[in-house]
Amino acid sequence: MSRSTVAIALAGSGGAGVMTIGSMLLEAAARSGYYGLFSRLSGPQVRGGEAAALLRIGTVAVESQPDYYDALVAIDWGHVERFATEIPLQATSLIVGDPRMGEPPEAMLASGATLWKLPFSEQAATVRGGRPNMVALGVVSALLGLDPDELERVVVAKIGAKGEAIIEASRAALRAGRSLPLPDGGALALASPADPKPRWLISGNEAAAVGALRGGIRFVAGYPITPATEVVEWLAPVLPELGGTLLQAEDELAAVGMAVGASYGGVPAMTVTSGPGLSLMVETLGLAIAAEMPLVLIDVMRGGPSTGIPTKSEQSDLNLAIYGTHGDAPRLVLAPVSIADTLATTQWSVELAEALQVPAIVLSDQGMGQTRSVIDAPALHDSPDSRLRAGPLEPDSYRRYAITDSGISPMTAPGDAHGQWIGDGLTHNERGTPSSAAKDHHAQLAKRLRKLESHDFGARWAEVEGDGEVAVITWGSTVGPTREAIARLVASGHRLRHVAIRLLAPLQREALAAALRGVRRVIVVEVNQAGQLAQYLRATGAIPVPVESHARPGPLPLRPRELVETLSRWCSQ
Amino acid sequence: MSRSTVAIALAGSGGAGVMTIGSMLLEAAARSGYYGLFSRLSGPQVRGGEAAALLRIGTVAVESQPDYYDALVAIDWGHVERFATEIPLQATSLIVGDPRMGEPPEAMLASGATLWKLPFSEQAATVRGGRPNMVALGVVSALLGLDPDELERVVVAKIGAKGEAIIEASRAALRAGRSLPLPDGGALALASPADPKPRWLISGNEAAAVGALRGGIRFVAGYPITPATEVVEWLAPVLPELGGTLLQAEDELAAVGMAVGASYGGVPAMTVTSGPGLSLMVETLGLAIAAEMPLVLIDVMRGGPSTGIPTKSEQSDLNLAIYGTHGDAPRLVLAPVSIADTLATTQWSVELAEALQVPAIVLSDQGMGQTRSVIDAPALHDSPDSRLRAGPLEPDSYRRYAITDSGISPMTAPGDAHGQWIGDGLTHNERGTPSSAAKDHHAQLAKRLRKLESHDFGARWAEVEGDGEVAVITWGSTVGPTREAIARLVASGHRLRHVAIRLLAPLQREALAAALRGVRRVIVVEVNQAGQLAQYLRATGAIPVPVESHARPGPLPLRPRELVETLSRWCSQ
Amino acid sequence: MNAPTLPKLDPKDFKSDVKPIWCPGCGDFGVLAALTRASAQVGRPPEEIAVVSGIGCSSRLPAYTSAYGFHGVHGRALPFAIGLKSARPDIEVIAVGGDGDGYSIGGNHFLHACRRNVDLVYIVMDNHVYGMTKGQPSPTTEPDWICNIAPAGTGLHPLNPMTLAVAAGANFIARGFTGDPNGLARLIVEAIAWPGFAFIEVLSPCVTFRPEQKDWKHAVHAGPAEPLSDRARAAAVLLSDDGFGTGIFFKGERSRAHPLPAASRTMDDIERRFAL
Amino acid sequence: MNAPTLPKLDPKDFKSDVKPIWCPGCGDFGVLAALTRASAQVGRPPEEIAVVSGIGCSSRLPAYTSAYGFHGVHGRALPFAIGLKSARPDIEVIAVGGDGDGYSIGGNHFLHACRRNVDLVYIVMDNHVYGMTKGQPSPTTEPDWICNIAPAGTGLHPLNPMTLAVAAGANFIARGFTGDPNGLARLIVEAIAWPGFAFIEVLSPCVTFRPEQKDWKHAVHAGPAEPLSDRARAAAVLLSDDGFGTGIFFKGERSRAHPLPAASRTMDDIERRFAL
Ligand SMILES: Cc1ncc(C[n+]2csc(CCOP(=O)(O)OP(=O)(O)O)c2C)c(N)n1
Ligand SMILES: Cc1ncc(C[n+]2csc(CCOP(=O)(O)OP(=O)(O)O)c2C)c(N)n1
Ligand code: SF4
Ligand code: SF4
Ligand SMILES: [Mg+2]
Ligand SMILES: [Mg+2]
Repeated sequence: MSRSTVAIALAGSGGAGVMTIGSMLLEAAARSGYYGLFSRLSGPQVRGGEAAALLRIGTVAVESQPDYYDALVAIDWGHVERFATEIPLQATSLIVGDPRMGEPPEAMLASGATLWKLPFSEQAATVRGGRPNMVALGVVSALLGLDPDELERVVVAKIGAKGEAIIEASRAALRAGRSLPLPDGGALALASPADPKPRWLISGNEAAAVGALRGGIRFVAGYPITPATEVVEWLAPVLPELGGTLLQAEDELAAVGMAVGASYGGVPAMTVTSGPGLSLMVETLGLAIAAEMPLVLIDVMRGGPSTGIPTKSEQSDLNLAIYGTHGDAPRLVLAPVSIADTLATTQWSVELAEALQVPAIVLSDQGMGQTRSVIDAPALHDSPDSRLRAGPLEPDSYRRYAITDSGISPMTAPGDAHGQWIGDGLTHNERGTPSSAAKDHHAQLAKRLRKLESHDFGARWAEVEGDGEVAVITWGSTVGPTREAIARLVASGHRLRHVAIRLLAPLQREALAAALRGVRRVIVVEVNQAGQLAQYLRATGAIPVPVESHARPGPLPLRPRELVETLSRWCSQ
Repeated sequence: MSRSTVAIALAGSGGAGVMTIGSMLLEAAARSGYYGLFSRLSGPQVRGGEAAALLRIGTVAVESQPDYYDALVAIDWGHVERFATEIPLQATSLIVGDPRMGEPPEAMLASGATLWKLPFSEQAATVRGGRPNMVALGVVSALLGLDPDELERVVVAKIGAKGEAIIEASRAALRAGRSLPLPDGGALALASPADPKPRWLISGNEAAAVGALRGGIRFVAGYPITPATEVVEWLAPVLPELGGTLLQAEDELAAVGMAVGASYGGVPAMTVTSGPGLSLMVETLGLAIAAEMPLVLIDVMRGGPSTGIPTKSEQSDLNLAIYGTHGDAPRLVLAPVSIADTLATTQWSVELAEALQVPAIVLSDQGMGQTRSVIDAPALHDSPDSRLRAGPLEPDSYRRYAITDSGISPMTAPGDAHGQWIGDGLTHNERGTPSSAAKDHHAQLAKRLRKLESHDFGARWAEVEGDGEVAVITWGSTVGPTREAIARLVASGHRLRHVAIRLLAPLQREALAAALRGVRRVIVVEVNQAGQLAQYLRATGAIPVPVESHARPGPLPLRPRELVETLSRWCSQ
Repeated sequence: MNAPTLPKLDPKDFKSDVKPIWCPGCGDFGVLAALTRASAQVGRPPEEIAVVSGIGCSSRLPAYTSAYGFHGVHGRALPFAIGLKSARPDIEVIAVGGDGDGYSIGGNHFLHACRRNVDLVYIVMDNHVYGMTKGQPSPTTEPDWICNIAPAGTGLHPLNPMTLAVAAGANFIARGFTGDPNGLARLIVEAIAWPGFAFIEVLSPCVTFRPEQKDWKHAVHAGPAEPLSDRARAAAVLLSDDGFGTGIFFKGERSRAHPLPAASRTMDDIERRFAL
Repeated sequence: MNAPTLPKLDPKDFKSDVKPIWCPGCGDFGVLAALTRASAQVGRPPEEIAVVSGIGCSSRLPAYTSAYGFHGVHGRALPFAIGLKSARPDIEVIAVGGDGDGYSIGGNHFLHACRRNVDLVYIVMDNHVYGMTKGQPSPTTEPDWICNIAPAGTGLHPLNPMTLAVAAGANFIARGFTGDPNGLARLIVEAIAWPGFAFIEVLSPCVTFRPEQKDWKHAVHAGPAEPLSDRARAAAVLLSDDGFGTGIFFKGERSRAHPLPAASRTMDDIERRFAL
């Protein structure tokens, strides 16, 4: 029987080439019409050390890490045991390894998985210049039943620059791998993919960058930080091609300051960071809120607090995103609900930040940001300029912070005649002149709250799915595994609603209440210690029933089975 | 009929000397056995401009700004109208001014207050070197019925250094003032004070400094910021006298870093700032939480967000204090419930930070910090060292982050043999060595939460007063006016409970539930826009009934009458 | 840029109607005067100028001009200015502030702005004190100056900002004195004209917390006859300087940062790489 | 401090059992070797030494020693070190880190540490790159070095940290090379012995992201025969330096910061002023 999804882990020491074959495998599968995810594990060493390529391939869009890996294929076993918790196996799994390269770790054999020994290195030695990783790729592609021609095309394209001899050696090694006996008679063969739609192969970090550009961002300042650096690195050559600017700042204080400066110049501006950088940015974030500056700030979350676990995922910056900075400072906080959605949500964030003259924080995470995914190609559409620009002005008439019903006041930019204004983080009056009068303070605070609370965000605030009297609320990277868990629970007869919140602040209280109408119980699923979203939802008082919480810290991704267990127990309580 | 409390505002241009006579008045009253508060208003100019001294004097401890001022005494009227909202008057109030110095502002006369014209300047001119402010002081002291000898002693002590001629002129001007006709036949005369206990005259900022020293703080690093600078300025000459160190850092990032460094050295350490500085400190705050470093951080709150209103009060940094920094990072957050309590609460914060190896944030505010108050003298008692220090160690045995039931692990300091450890903001194991393993991450996160949640904080978490089925919850500078409002409501037949929370985090859920047993309705009173404490209390789910909120931003202080109105309406809903 | 049809500009065209909060006699009035005179001379209208600052008495200056501008957070005027100028090279960007703002909390941005050499002018009103917070030592304060927070003086080596600027790569370095607003205006005009990052250190007395600075008018004297162009020599000169010479000390050879590139590709083009 | 009964110390007494995460061949191994050798020579036991750092490959060093220490947040090693040394002058404090940590995000603390002149040693492992985040330019990177984030090079003036240090007031300034751990150990020993803030810039190749730095071993040469003591001359020398001379460039005359004062009053005394 062929399968609709399969999960493969490829492991080995640094230099064994597992990342190379992982990305070839994903691309070949993608070109054959499959969907898939590809993420990377590596040891604490800066370079080298143990490594693993984690793949999940399917006939429909894949948005969650798997419950178990169907196969762990190791080129060698150097420290692969360190990944034991990250590469879960079960009795039906397969461990494929080269007996010459040592024994699989106890921790992994304990799963009861079947061990199949294959002579990768010996087989590679039969080919001049052949490498064991290419042999393993041949084995895996055969296991999955992938089209060998497609795979060869991908291999040739990827290593083309290295010359004919290497291409030939790789091809031969690949074939040598395919000729090895299949361990389990085709149990891992994938079903044929559906008629493929146009698709992209992209990481969450790249999708954020593309979404930002589509939204109109033409100025980016950033300071390198794992796992956010790639957003900036991807943008570096591209922004100038679009007439934009990218600056590597001396630190995050400067990065966010530069972005606010560019935004003052009338150019949609962004900065990108991870938790430690966001902590450093909150003072200037408050300035941008007080002075009503459009700004997009992407936070690719990692394990926290402090330096935490830079290379692994967690959803623990929500509190800081919502509450970070002194004083009352409402802002936009959004989180993409999938890697594919990172593009659209980032783009929407730019539109909202510009329209509402306020910073928008986009919460991605390491898992979403650094995982490559096959997604349906997003239709090409660039956002219109949504900043409310003041028309031609009479001398001495312009009031930057005019009190309006919507809370939004027309904005000028340097160069606009008679539109001069001085941005200020001091409490100010409608003109922007500093004031410590209670009436100005109250009026401007109320205006800034009103523009957020009264804006019509439409239906995009969340994805609402299913029905039933119990509801699961998720955000960010917990949406995918929860969807999968709920699908299974529904298949086994449960009825559950799923609300995946995309717009976290301002919370759409009425829409949320409507989405939960008739619901008896609510549980919030997230990957952090405190249950930050659960607490926030309670704080707002928007949920009519007690808010329950299923929260646990990272760095391990949430897997559907963990949720199936939790939710089925919870549903029957 | 003589009164138990009276409120006087003394106003005039900068240089008119209103602050001088305000502080003389308070000190004379205090030495005569009264209690009192003295705060200052000034215009936006850095120096000079309009100024006002606000006094409230009473026979019992005064912990709130008054509803109205009984008298506004102006040396001159230069821009005094700018204080109209800050010096509320009513029909029974008295406006005393010198007709030569112009007319009182319309905004103030509109209160219906009686205008009494007195020739301060003319009277001063009758004395060689006499100044109008001293004449006014004479008038006010007579109005209140203060002992003239006590006043003269204070005046002489305060200006003694300026020489005999000036003393004589001041004395004569004072008497010239006392000889002017009293405007309203003694209506503002104070009742005799009770037998005076030993008392202090101190500001909240000074009380915080003294509390920190009593708690054992011997290292302070700070960066100047209004309204917190005085804490550091007061400590600057004192710390070296106690064998301690004070550093003015180059910025707040450095200030908090220096304090953590000193704490690592085994010395209780503190930093002091206001909102913008706290925003800058949250990254290192997270480090201190992750690495389990004792640290005290005083935030003297001002109007926010951003630069906001630096010289005026607000309670809007609560969110940042509780949630500031990325990742899950539980910490201590405390707020003194009065100026007098600032000493004890800061001292307790040092004890707790040291005992629990975690930062403690103390939330004071401009109103508490910069107001001088007469308080009962606190008994002298220095805290014992509450840091759990490791005893003599065997080589290679020390585990800095040993998992213990209490969550607290014994700590060493440089110099202790075999006690070496490397503090780290990276997720770490029990030894402190970096680890990205889920089990270490979960164990250390749980340990850090447990030490806070399982500690017995005793009864000091709050002041619980009164009974009844409705409860008012307050914190910080809203406690005083609420107490006064509740006393009036109780006097008029209402029954209300009052819970003034001193330990905001970790929230004492069980104690709070006990304090609210039998309560039907709860309202939270605070001076910020969002109702930050109300939201936080909802977030914790600790309050069994819906949490209602009476919140409004600063900069005006909460006055008892505002609350009497709100609460009596609320009680009868 | 200078449309020939523009009416002749007057310094008062660059003043706003907001009343300064400065103490009477504060040196910063002279900087405001110099800046408005320089702006009139440069000839660009106020809407093509942006004056940005941090926090401090001196940082209040932008609101007293009729230009665009920003009074940001303490220490961050330069990142803001760099972001603005990079996004809008057509606007004249002038960053201003105090010695605390620029050399203490903002010291790192100062160093890196010198390196980055974006085409803007940075004017520091140096009064060797934190005026706004009522009298604490700044990085340029004399080590033996007594105040509440440093009752025995700081004992610290005062920062020499002009030497740092030359070492870090600033392209124009001058010292002015607020007592001579015309001289200062001339420096500002030259700084605007010179490519890259131009730094003007201005002696600007704080009459309230450093009343002895009123004597600075006797201490200032003409600086170098000609600006130097060799960094090593300029650094040596500046390190042995008495701190009161006015004029242009250094003009470098670094070129103006490039203007914004024109768009050369479309999003469609750029996104193609993701298509399978 | 050096109790005469102490057993003779060996470099390995200063090594921990934690395995470095560094790439094979990374220059930072040489700094670790030099530091342990220097510590053994100085003769204070590991528990009287604290090695503190920020974040970066180089900043991982503290855990590889057997001393006390701290691996703090990015860019803040010096404030931590200053706080620790001020509170505990009896402990030998050594701050270490990278060029990104020390000169980019930490640049302001570097300047102000030079001014403050607290008696500690600061060792920067300069590889002209951000190693830990996989290859971005640091302030000392050559302007034409190509990488993902700067596909045309940064075009920026590289920072000259030793000149900044001399201008800002550091009291000891040297350059070392990790390829010569014994020479570097000698510099560290001298830096520890010299009063005040001692700064050692170490050429420490990143073999992974700057493999061409393996050639540094051919470029290094002996620096000045004698350290200078005049700041202006030292600045001029350093500004025209080729960046590869090793040795001590500057020794200043600033004295050691004072030890902690002994307590001279009681709380009771101090609080008396509040009593009415
Ligand atoms: C983050 C932050 N820290 C501290 C302050 C308080 N503060 C305001 S102005 C200032 C110093 C101003 O000194 P300087 O830049 O020299 O300006 P001057 O007032 O002397 O012109 C400080 C410390 C602040 N506003 N923000
Ligand atoms: C606040 C913050 N910003 C960014 C980072 C990411 N980061 C970690 S190390 C590093 C640079 C390290 O460069 P360097 O100091 O030269 O050390 P090297 O790795 O080259 O030894 C950066 C930017 C961080 N950890 N924290
Ligand atoms: S305090 Fe000093 S710097 Fe500030 S306005 Fe007054 S004189 Fe100027
Ligand atoms: S990346 Fe470079 S600096 Fe980092 S450990 Fe490897 S060689 Fe050393
Ligand atoms: Mg100043
Ligand atoms: Mg480096």
